[in-house]
Amino acid sequence: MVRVKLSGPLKVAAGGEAELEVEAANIHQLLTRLAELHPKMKPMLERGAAVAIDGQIYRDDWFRAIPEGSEVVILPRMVGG
Amino acid sequence: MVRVTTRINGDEVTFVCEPDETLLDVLRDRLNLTGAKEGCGTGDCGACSVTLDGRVVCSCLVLGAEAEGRQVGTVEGIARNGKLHPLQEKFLEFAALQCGVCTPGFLVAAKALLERNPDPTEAEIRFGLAGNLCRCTGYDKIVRAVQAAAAAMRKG
Amino acid sequence: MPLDAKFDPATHHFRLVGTRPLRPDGYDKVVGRARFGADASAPGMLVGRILRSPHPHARIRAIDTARAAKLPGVKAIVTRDDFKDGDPSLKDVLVNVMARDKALYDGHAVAAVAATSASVARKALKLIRVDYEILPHVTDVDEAMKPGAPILHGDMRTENIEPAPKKASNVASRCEFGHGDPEQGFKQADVVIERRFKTEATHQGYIEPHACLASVGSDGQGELWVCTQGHYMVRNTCAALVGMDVSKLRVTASEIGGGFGGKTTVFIEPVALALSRKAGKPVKLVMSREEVFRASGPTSSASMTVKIGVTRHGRITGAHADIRFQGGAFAGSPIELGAMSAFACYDLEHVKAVGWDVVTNRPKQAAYRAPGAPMVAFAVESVLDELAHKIGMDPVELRLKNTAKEGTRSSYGPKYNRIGLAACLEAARRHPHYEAPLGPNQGRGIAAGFWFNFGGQTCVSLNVNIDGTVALAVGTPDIGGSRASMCMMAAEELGIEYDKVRAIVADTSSLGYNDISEGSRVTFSTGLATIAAARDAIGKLCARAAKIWGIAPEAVVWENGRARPAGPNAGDFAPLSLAEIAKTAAKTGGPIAGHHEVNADGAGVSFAVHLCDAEVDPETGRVTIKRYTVVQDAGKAIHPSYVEGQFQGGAAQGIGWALNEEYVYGRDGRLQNPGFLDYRIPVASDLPMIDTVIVEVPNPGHPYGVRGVGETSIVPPLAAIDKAKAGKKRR
Amino acid sequence: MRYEAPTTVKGAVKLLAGKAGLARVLAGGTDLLVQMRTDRVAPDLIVDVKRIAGMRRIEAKAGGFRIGAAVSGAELGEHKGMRKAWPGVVEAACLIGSTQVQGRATLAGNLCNASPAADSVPALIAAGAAVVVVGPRGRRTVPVEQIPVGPGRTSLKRGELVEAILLPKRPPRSGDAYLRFIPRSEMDIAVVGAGVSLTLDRQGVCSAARVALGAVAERVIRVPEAEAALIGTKVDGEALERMAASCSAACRPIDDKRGTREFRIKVAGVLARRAAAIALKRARGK
Repeated sequence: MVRVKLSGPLKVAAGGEAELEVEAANIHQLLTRLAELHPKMKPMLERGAAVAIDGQIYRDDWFRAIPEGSEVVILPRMVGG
Repeated sequence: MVRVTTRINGDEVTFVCEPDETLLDVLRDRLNLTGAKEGCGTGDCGACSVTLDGRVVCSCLVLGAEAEGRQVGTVEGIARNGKLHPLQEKFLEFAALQCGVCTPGFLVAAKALLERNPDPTEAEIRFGLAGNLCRCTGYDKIVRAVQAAAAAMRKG
Repeated sequence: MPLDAKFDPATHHFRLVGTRPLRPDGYDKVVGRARFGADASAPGMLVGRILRSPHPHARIRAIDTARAAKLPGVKAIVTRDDFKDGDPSLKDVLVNVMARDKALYDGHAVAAVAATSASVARKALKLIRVDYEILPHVTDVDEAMKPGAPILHGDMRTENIEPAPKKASNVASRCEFGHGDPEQGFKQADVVIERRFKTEATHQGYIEPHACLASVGSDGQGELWVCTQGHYMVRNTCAALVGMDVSKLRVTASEIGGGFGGKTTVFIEPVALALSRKAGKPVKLVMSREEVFRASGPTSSASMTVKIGVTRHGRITGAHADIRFQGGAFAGSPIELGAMSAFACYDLEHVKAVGWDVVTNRPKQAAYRAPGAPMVAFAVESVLDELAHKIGMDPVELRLKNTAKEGTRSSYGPKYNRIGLAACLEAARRHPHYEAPLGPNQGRGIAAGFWFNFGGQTCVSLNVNIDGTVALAVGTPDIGGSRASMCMMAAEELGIEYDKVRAIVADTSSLGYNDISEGSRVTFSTGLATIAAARDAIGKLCARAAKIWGIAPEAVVWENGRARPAGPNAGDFAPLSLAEIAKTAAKTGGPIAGHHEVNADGAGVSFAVHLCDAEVDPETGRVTIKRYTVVQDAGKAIHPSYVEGQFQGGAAQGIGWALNEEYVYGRDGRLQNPGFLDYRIPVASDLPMIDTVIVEVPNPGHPYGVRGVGETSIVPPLAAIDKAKAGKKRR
Repeated sequence: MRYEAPTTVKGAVKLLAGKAGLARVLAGGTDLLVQMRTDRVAPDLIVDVKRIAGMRRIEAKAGGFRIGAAVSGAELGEHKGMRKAWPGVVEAACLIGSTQVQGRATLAGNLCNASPAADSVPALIAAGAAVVVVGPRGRRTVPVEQIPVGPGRTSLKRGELVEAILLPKRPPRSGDAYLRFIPRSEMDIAVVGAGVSLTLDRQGVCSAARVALGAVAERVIRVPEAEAALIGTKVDGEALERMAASCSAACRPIDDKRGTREFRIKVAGVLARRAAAIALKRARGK
């Protein structure tokens, strides 16, 4: 089980839940599972999301393993100047 | 069309241009001297700086027709026989350029400045080059490069 | 490829990293030979020009191009009819490139011509008749949010609010970040301050206007020469908008005369391609400075309310921000980045930032150096400064008491890895500037700033030449000297001299995809990929040496630019230099090259602290910046001169934003200052020397510890200067 | 469009008075070329006056100076006699634009462009300068303040051009100065400008004064009330304050992107006071 922290629009899409528990071994599984649980999240996740695992932010890395007990935060995808 | 004979970087050049065509457009589009850049077209940025009879001007505010019988100096004429001018050397050494698009204008203007004032103060350099906009460097390294070039030139 | 746990960049002796060699593209740039966007030409080239709406908001009933088409010398005209709907994710980009049913801002493109000369093209534009139905407009963010404001998009419903609204609005979406409960926090505070701030839109102000040269043949193949921060982005976007195969469009990035985020999207490029295809000839399209201001991508303007509470002892108990950005005529202002970065400098238990993305009749904003962060930092740092004053605490002390550090939960979610804010604050406090005496009418301001920094898709190819030199091909346009850093990193790894490596920016057909040069990512990600490509090549070089010696490849190591047997057991062979191995490459297996393809993560956030002294003329209010110091964490400075250059350049842009730069819209909704005369970027005599302090707290996500440095430097100046202007000696 | 570069004044007048449609004089070109580029003017004929002998010269004349209409700001700034006699005029001319613009821009052009914010015009008016206007009907000499009549409009008639600017002989114990407010340190259009010239008698009492303000009305204005506030005084603090108040009272500015009405009114007084203080110093020979 992975505990995921949500904020911003994703939190709204999850019906206001700031934290969710999902079964996922990597980022791809995590995003797929979240979209199944909360269909409103699907377009947001498709538009682009970043996932922070223990403080390290991954913008696109489907097969990045999520270690057991790690802290996972989903963020909007970022751009710079 | 106007027919114009002038000297550019010491060489005699003849060109024809529209009567309302700027010297900048003539240099870039007709003579393929693209060192001078158009940053604004209104004399506010100095990227198109050239010298006209030894005085630095914005070539976007000069008509091509006005060059008749005059001496035009562009960035392409600053290095002589492949040897860089001290200003060019110091700009490289001091990292006085980032994107480099304002650099030709700065070099032309700084060269004219040092020809009139071989030992300028920091303020004189800053005010003398206020007509040349640089958006990358914050001017610090440009001013230092000009100071260093001035010192090198005074030593000869 | 993270930092090796056994490798400490702070103590490692680098041969080249940290030195200041001359940049490889420097010579061309000082002799006028470097070719920028507008410096290319082609035989038979036509000149393109764009007709732009003079109205901020108008329905386009009809466009009549018949008279213009008859003008001798006019070879092609394009309008909305020439751009078909395609990829829905690019719809806004498409509509921004060429107006559809409505002109949405002063300067919105409505038609374009290609003609045999600039004067014919200019005349042709005057012959195009556009039938406009003028609509009410709105350009201010607060006005646009009010009920009854003119609505830009009839189908826009505010996203992320429950229940979903039924009525159209100019508010595209809401976002929220943070943790804890600020209201709870304010109750624990001794002093709570709430303030409202507004900042106007600014422009990146790159000196080189957008320019491109497009050539499309009737065989459907195209070439595009363009000044851009991301030529692969240009290729993919244009191919989609114009309807071409990606493989048939080859895009070459020219030298780029500044970008700062403003050249991370397309404006004129699809238009030039469409004109060229229609005319069957190359078309050069260059924006005038006026077009750059009216119709490229300035920043958002912002309206913000910030509330912070502290105890008498300087502990921040709660922080809240409500941030409203207008991002021009389309959704997509950097509101999320603004809200996420608002309190990122501090370790807070109760923090919340709410953001609103608003559309107005202004050009679609584009990224500008740390997009969204400077204005929000202005609000937050200003309130903090006022709080420090109120509780009688040194402002650096207040920040140090609350500084984010390794393990702090950031206000935007994740916990921080190793970061350098405390180190920057300490360095600022130790700097002689901090205690230097002030003259009459002078004040000192201090502020901190944060930026995320990014990685992204990167592809690098490193080829070993027959003479032992190395050709390095990267795909990230060099916007500030990055080719020098890449050569340094490659040479460092390979153990050869700096000038033996030559880096170029490859075109889109010569190298795999690369993300845009943005988000302070180039030295980090392209650097990381360059190091990996060099190590890949070293592996191959060692393998060749092993073959030559007839030993196992694992028995060969690379040291100081030479292959040598790993130890006495491996055999006794004289080391082979890179040049020696390269010379026989044809006979030992063919060309030797290293490659690396990666989607780089782990960029490592960066922090800065700025000190500013300003003098105010008490009678006229004129402000002079007397002294300025930038302290920033670079992780590891590869080429310190260009790191300092980023610090100084960002500070100068921030100073311009703080003092004189702003978009001025008239009541008629038209931009009043579309030129460098009245959009006043700092000139040389406006600024003092800008001192820099490079702090190096290694980034665990990069093999040398590099952090991006390009953007953070624009974040603190607005607040630092505002405090300095306030005239009180608030250190 | 036609470009002509006559070599005589007569030739220039003939061209300008001809049936060429819209004709424009090209001296430094720093305003004209910008206006052409931004479609504010589309002349049919451009008459470049820089090849006319005499137009490029500064001559000392009857103790004063005759400055040819095509003399650039840079040339003026390098002229020792002018710098010594009328430093305020030289400083004002040298504030216009950048070094690059200085290499081209002329006093006559600055005047005939008729911008209310023209930097050199308040200084010229304060100095009591006049212009030689030449046209189909011959020459006339006109005080500088009578040339501009409104934004972009002058009193010059068709076929007329400015041939030279005349600076009078500087009276003993006199000084002039020009100051402006701009947001940056260079390169901006004046938000407010103030030119002051004054003369002291042997006792140090102000015997003559001229005060002119830029960017506070539809054209550069002379402020007789401010002059009166100085004359007969020792130009002490009190006189300066009264002069500043008169200046502010004379302003009838607009709000625009460069400054508000309120700001211009306030700062006009401040700058006039400061300029007068500099002029006073110069009159005292310091």
